[in-house]
Amino acid sequence: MSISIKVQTMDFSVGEQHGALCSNNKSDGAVVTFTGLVREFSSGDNVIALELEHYPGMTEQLLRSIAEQAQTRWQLARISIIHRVGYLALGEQIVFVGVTSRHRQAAFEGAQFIMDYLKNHATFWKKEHFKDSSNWVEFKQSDKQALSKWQSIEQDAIK
Amino acid sequence: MSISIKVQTMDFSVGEQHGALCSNNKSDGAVVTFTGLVREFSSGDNVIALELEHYPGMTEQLLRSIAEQAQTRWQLARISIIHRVGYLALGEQIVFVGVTSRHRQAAFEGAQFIMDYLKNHATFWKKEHFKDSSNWVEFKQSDKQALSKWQSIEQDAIK
Amino acid sequence: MAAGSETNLNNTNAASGHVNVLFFGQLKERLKCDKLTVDIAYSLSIKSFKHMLVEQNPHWQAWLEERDVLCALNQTMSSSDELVKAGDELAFFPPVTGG
Amino acid sequence: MAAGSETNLNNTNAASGHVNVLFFGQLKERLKCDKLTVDIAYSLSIKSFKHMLVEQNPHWQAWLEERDVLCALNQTMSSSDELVKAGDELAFFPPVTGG
Repeated sequence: MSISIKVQTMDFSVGEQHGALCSNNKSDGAVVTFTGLVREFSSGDNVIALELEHYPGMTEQLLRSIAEQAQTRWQLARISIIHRVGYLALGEQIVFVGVTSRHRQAAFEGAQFIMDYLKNHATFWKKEHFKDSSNWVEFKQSDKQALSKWQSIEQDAIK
Repeated sequence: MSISIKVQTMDFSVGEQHGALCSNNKSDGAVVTFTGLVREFSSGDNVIALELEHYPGMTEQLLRSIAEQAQTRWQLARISIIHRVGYLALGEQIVFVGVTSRHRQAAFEGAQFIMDYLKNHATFWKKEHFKDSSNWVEFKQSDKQALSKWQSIEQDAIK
Repeated sequence: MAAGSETNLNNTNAASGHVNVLFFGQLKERLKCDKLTVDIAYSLSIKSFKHMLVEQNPHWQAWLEERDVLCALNQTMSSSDELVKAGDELAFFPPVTGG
Repeated sequence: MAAGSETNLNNTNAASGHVNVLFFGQLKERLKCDKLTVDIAYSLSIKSFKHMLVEQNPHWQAWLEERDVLCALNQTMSSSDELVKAGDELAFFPPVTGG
């Protein structure tokens, strides 16, 4: 079982990340990746860039803890999380989550769980830049709702 | 909206596929990929290779129809499905599903839906090779059960 | 029965003619046959067609009629009640196991 | 209040000493301050600590006390009842928006 956590300004290669998840890994049949990109439309206006800051030290701890929770719930042999910070132009990669597992359902659920918890708990803050203005992104209620799925499964398991 | 379907003996590069899903794509914020690999353990013995055959013509039609169904249910701008056939050694890539969407939940669900339907409906047959023997893989009931999730959502939507 | 000719998906509506039959996966291996051409004089159900194949190849019965064999008529999954006509492509195979 | 010094997460248990305070995101921008060092003579709740900051910077009230500000004590999410001690690192920030 391995966990790799990186918070960096540099871009990353999904191909390389995928290669690392697969190399010398004969027991896992399933690899799921999620990549988040800077997209053009958010709340109406055209986004030209994002600016991302984080809480150094705390962020890495939180991401590791989220990955460990995912490994407790699913059989995920390898987890890689990369989150970029700084100034990111339209179309650039923001975040990568890659997981491997013996079975595809665990891989899909594990990756989705990590993204849902990252969105709600990891200490990143995002500012959108438009042509003539900029503003801090507001927390989305839909991200909070996304967590309820995992929490109700937890309660079911306790019953 | 674009759909790419390939059934081939050649290997594929997840990095290249991912690049194609992202390039000139300013409206999608989420990319989810699934890769299936030949893994060592199946039903006890050590697998050394897989042999995959398919029904040429019908397979491609079925994969396209599954991708179209996914695009009907979720906002998936781009879908790429690659399935290899022939003799595949341990650790080799078997199948790739990549989707893009504005939102991560649609991307995760869309990719998982495609894999679940592919497993149940796409006309591929798999033979496992061991050191001294080989045998055709049996259809798994767990794959059939995986479909019920999407079907109950369908019924909920009709209510 | 002759060796399989090129696939022809066009239904010619001719009363008599040939049907291209394909086998895949374990079924192909068990029957030791991947394709064959069957001449028919009239349309008949897939069920009857299977029965005809078994009459001509009695050792196929255990595989074709008694196991969980799926069937596609002109590359569409079909039930055994559907009619096979001259010019059709008919495929038999076990449950799929790709991915 | 002095300019922030290096972060020290070790709680020295000294009755008096300094607390490193950090601000992030929109809060940092509104307060025009990313970090500061506050000397305290005794442990106090985060709530009281916030109140003290507002007394010293009245224009911070609208942002620190009246908005949905989260708080981490020594890099762990904390409620406003928890005690701040000398040597602690205390961070205030809006709800997170990464990913």
